[in-house]
Amino acid sequence: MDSSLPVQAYVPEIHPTGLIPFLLLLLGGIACLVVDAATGKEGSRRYLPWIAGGTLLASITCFFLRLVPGEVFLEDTFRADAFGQLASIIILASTFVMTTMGPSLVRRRNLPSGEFYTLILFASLGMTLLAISNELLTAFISLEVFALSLYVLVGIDRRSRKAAEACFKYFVLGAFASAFLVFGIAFLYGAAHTTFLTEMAEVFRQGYVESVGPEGAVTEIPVNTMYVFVGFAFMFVGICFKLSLAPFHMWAPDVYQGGNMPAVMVVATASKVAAFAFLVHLVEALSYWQGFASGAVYIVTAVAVVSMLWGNLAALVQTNFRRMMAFSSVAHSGYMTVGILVLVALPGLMSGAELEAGQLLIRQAVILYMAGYTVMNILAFGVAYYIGGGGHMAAYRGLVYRRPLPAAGMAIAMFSLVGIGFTPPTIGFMGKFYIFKEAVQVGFVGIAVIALLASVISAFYYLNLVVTMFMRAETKPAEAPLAGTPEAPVQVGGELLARVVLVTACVLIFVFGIFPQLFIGLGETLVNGAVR
Amino acid sequence: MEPVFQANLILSTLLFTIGVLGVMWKRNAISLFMSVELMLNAANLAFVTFAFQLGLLSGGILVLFIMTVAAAEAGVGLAIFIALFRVHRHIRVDEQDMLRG
Amino acid sequence: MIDLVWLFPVIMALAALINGLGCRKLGEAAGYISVTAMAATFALAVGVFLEVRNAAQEVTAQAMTAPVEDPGKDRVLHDWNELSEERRLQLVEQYAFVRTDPETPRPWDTSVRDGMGGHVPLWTWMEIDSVLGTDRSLTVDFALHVDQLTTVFLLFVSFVGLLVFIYATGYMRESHHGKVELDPGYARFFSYLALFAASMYILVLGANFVVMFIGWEGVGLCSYLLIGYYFDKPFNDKLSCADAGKKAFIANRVGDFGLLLAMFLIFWGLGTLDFQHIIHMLTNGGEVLPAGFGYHGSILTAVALLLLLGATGKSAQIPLFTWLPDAMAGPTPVSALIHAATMVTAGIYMLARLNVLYMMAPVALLGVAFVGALTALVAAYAALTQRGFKKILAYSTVSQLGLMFLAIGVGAFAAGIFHVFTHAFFKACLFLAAGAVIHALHHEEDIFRMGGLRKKMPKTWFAYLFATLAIAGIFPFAGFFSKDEILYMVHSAGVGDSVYMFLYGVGSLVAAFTAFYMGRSLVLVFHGKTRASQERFDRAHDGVFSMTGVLIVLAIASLVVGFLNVPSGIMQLPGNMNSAFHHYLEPITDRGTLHVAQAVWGYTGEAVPYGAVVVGGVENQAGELYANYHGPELMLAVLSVLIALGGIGLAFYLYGSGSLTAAERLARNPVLKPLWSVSWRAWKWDDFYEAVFERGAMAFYSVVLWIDENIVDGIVLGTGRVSRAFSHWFRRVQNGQVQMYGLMMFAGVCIFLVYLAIALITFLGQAAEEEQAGVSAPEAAHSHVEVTHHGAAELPVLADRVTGNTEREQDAR
Amino acid sequence: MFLLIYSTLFALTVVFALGVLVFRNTVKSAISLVFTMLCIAANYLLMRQEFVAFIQVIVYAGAIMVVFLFVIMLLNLREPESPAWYLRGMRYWGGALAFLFFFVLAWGIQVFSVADLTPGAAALEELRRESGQAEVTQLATLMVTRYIVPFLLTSVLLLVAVIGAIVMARRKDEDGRDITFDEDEEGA
Repeated sequence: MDSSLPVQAYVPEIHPTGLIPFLLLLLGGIACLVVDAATGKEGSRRYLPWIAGGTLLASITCFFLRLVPGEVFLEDTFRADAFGQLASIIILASTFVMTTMGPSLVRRRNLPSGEFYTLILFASLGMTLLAISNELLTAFISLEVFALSLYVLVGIDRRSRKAAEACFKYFVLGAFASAFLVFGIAFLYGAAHTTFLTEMAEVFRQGYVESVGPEGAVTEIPVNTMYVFVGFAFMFVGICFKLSLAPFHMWAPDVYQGGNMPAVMVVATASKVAAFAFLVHLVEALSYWQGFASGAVYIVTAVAVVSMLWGNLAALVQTNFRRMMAFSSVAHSGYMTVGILVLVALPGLMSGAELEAGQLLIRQAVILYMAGYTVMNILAFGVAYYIGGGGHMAAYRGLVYRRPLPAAGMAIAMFSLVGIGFTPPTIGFMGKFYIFKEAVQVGFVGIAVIALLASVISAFYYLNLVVTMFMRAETKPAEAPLAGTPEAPVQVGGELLARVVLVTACVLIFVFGIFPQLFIGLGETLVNGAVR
Repeated sequence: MEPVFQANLILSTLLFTIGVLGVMWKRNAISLFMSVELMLNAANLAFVTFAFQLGLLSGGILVLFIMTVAAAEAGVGLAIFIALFRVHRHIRVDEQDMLRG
Repeated sequence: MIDLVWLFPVIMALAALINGLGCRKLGEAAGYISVTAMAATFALAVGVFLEVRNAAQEVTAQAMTAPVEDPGKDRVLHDWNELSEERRLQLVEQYAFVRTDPETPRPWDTSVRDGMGGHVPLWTWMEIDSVLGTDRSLTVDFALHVDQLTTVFLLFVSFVGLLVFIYATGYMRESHHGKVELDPGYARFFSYLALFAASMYILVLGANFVVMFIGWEGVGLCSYLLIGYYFDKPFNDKLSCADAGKKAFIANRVGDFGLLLAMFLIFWGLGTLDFQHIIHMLTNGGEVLPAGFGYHGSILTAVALLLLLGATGKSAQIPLFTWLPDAMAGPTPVSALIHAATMVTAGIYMLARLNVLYMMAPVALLGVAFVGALTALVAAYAALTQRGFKKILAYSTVSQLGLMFLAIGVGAFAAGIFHVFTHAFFKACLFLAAGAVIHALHHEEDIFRMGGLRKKMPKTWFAYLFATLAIAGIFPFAGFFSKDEILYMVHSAGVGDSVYMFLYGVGSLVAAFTAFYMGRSLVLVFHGKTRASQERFDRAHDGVFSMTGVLIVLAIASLVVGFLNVPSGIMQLPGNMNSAFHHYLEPITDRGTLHVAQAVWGYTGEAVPYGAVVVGGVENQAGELYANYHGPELMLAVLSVLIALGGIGLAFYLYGSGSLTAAERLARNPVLKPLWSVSWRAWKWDDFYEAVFERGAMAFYSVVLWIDENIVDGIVLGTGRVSRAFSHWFRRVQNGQVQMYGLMMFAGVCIFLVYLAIALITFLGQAAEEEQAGVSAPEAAHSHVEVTHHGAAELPVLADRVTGNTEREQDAR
Repeated sequence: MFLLIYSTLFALTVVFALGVLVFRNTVKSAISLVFTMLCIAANYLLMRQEFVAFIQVIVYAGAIMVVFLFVIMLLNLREPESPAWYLRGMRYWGGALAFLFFFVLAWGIQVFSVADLTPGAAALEELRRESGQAEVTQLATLMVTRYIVPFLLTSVLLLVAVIGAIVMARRKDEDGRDITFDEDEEGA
């Protein structure tokens, strides 16, 4: 495609306003560095949370002000459809919560606040760009931007040995996975002769690439099926790593356990949302290739099923809250991948307007699930962070008697995480309902049944925590001090803002559970265009 | 000229495989990371080969960017290894198993 | 009033919230808050009931062109469709229950009005514009639905609930030397109870599966929390209370899994989850049903069986019934309210709600009947030898629920619901009386260590006596009418199909067992000499007024509620009171019966036929039998009373004199040996009883236990074991070695690649086949090569490479 | 002649890459990697990607590998490594999988990469000749037009890398004291 390029007059088709939220993040990050350098330790600790949080909020506001065009812009590099924009908003919300948790963490562990907040902002920049990127290289570099930021954020607590190990593992495996990603990009590039997803979709739709050879002769080069398959498989590996899908999830429990809780929360939520949004865009582009589904369906199925089962079964025997949450997040990624599976299979089943309607529905289902998943995890990790849990599950014994409200919040998060099979009016139920419904509708009844079964299994370990909090006496476990008591090693006083955030998360779980259309409606009313 | 196309792709695959083996076999974190660099190089080779064979200009650009990414990764990675070295006084990969289960 | 039904769950949820947040600070106020809330909902329920009943009567009055005097034709169809169009509109104006948006009318709303139901949509919950591949859209409203069936449940749930709440305010405290001590979790307890009531209301009010499912899960959750209420105490030597809660939880998960699958199947097939819409689609015939959803349809049957699985979980039927006896670990008011009167009837409610679906799936219906009969028999038999007071009642509950299932299974939906209704009163009464006894004896639960309490606790004895007579089915207590109706219906079904005659036999046997074990518990607890320790016996006394008052109200209710549904075959009541309950429910519960009789068997009569006759009389397609069948109702009633009297008489005969009762357990006690030898005759009976019944019961019971341990626990623990094995493997893989993780990732990649290689080979194989096919038409093949795009030219060459054919490639060069 | 040069290069690349794998000594391994990269650069030259080849030499073989060697020397990691006993099983599994991986991919490339169906190197030559620009100019044009966003993003990436490296490699904490490790069990 780009062989017919360049040299004619370059007409930039930049929608300048579209860049504002991202430039804000960049400038905010730099501002953090500057202010940190200018004010010294105490001053930066005081001001930076406000700068970072304000930047993130301003950036979210930009999305709501419809500054970002709901289409392809900036040399086709970005495609900020409402799906991508909603994903960006989720990501920014998640990192915003991290900034609210930041001050206590920075103070308690004596962290360099300038770098801390800068990296948060750069990470959110990378994640939002990944969520809307329409070009593989941009996607890769965005991914690296936030990956490097998160590696460092996970290990930023230099006094902790476990954090160092978690950071190391995250980094090594992340680099390993991104090598696969690059290799996959190379093969897709070989198949489509371009790295732009929209052009790629066009190439795959017509089945060949027009290449201008010597003497202006146009030859039509057929798309090489093997390159598409291999390219997708390798890129999928790279994305699976970020999504912690089995068997590429092995880093997750160790990183969740070793890293600091705010960073882990972002790793669990925002980075997944970003990778998922990109995966949706990628799969949509690739699925125009006629043979794509025949190759990809089973790969995606295998990953989804193995993740659901592995995540849930492994979570059953965990005694550490964070490891349990890690495996649970593996399972949740598996559920979401069921949506991707439908997306992969859809072009083989229908076409035209019907196909577009189908893709729309899946995007709605996936975005709803991602929003719900993010809210639930923010609540769970946030509560665990503020009551000083995070360690042994036994530390939560009888929590309801010590700290009734955090216990109730955690219970709500757990019920919602169980989702289908237990708790209808919560966002967790709605997300699963939408996704499984799509799967059933397309004919993946078996997968839906497995997913249901997996959800039923998940009820045991989630509710085990609820039982521990509500129905166990406050006996001190041998392994760790009780959470929510002064002896708990990492207990922090919840700032007002953090409390507001957590209560909001609680409310959102129910609001989106009862009015799921509200969230999907955001795509139509607040940002540009329907979720498409 | 044509054999170079397939041969280079196979060479790239071979380098990639060797890199993967290095990641799985090397006991020293730095050697391990060097293997990752090898994998990235293999990907670069594939890019250039495709660009060359398919008559595309952009291959070179992509390679340049990937090199930059590799450099950035190396920078952070080596710093992480140094941090790890401060903890354990060594960076043997197989002894990092405090977090497990 | 009907517009206000959303207040039911909201009021109770508010009470739960206040109690939950207030926790320890509220003290005794917590109980009053819950009781007040419950009283408010009871008042509301009465109002809703009156409104629905008036509307229904109005419609009835309009529908009946001439009053039917013939006693045999007392089942007049009060069908909306018989009215003139103007009158219908007028009635809709007058009783505008259907608050559907006029711009988007629901085509099935007329059938909603059939049952004088009210559809109360609150908000659109899930809305999906177009569903893939079909033009159906899915809209799930958060909607409530009120009709006759709902009002019945609202009434008895709120009434029994109110009484149990009042009772609990007395039960959940201990007075030591005049000083009143509240249970430490007093507010928490009432919070859970209120939450339970809210969930139960949502369950019965939900207009579609999803809303019902909220309630379904909510009651399960509250049950779970309340069973494990005394979490730190052991329940018996094997289980702690928390374990008992877990067992209930697991059994319900299995059931819910079936329910969810059924929901998915229904949605997949019919594109809706709204009850009225489903019923409309199944009965109307105006819309073409998808394959497998017709009469006897395979998918419909599967749905019905899966729903049955869900119902067996919630209503404690075989194979998921063993959790209920263990559920007695909770406080007694909980046992009375949740595990006897309300929650466990949810399964029956669902089956009755979907009676059309079940009537159209006769195989599943027969399954329901057999599950019910078998459960009733097994549980009643197990109850014969139990010593735990609440355990007897628990088995009795299981057994009675089985009878209700049996009623549903023969198409006697209204009879089943009536038994639910009466059972709620007398079983709550039994449990609360048992609770009073246990409370008075300081948590003694063994009936062999009771006895002679009649004089100490006269009010409790009175209540227990009434309830026992009711459950045993003695005329004129409530249980007589409801149980007799069920047995009569089973017998009616047996007229057409001898399988049902067998079920009738089982039902009668269950009735005999019931009378016996209830009589036995009555005797052992209240009559004869006491076997309790003297200290305990001396201190035993009736409970505080909040407890005894409730007992007496319930005892009287156990006597009178039966008269709501007296069949004209047994006695004539003044006014139009014969079978009032049935007539009230008829538009809802007999819709399936009528539909099947008309659509499948060509029935053209006006009267609603017995469901039982429709189910059992499948051979008779002339339709004659349906309308004109009159079984020997009076005879059967007399027979069943005789059976019940026999059972109670036997119990009194065996255990009547207090000293003999000791025989079973105290026979070898030298101190009591003189007493024992005096009652030698009784001992002989006991011996025989022990030899035959107890050993037989033990054998039977061991089967039950075996099922429990090997199937239920087996499923649970088996999955547990398997999953634990997996989990341990997962843990071993997660050995902290980063390179192990890398290896796993790489293994994943390799699996991807191997699969892709297979896919590619298949892909090429297909291409080669197409090529082969193309060769036969040379010109086509020629043009095929010419077209260079679409990758067509590439494929033959590639295919040859895979197959090792190099000729063409060389040709190409 | 070309084939001979190419084959030699191929062999050399593989040998050096294997050197990275088999050398126990980290320094030797690193040097081997440098030579692998040089071979790859030569390969680029054969494919007329002169600029990329130079960058490969300068950035990779030059800068990055110097950093590697620097860190190796800094941390004094000259001790030869030997796999621990429990890594042995993994070695075989990894080897087997790698063999499978390579076999499948190579088979796929061998079968599916049909050179006839691609325009081949001549097209690139033609394109370059037509535009009348040097390779560098072409790359630069692309970089500031079509690939402007990745180009800009790279700057952010490098900034992140710098910050990250500073955070992770610093010896002192915020108060200027040496970082001490605490016994905090679960991080934060």
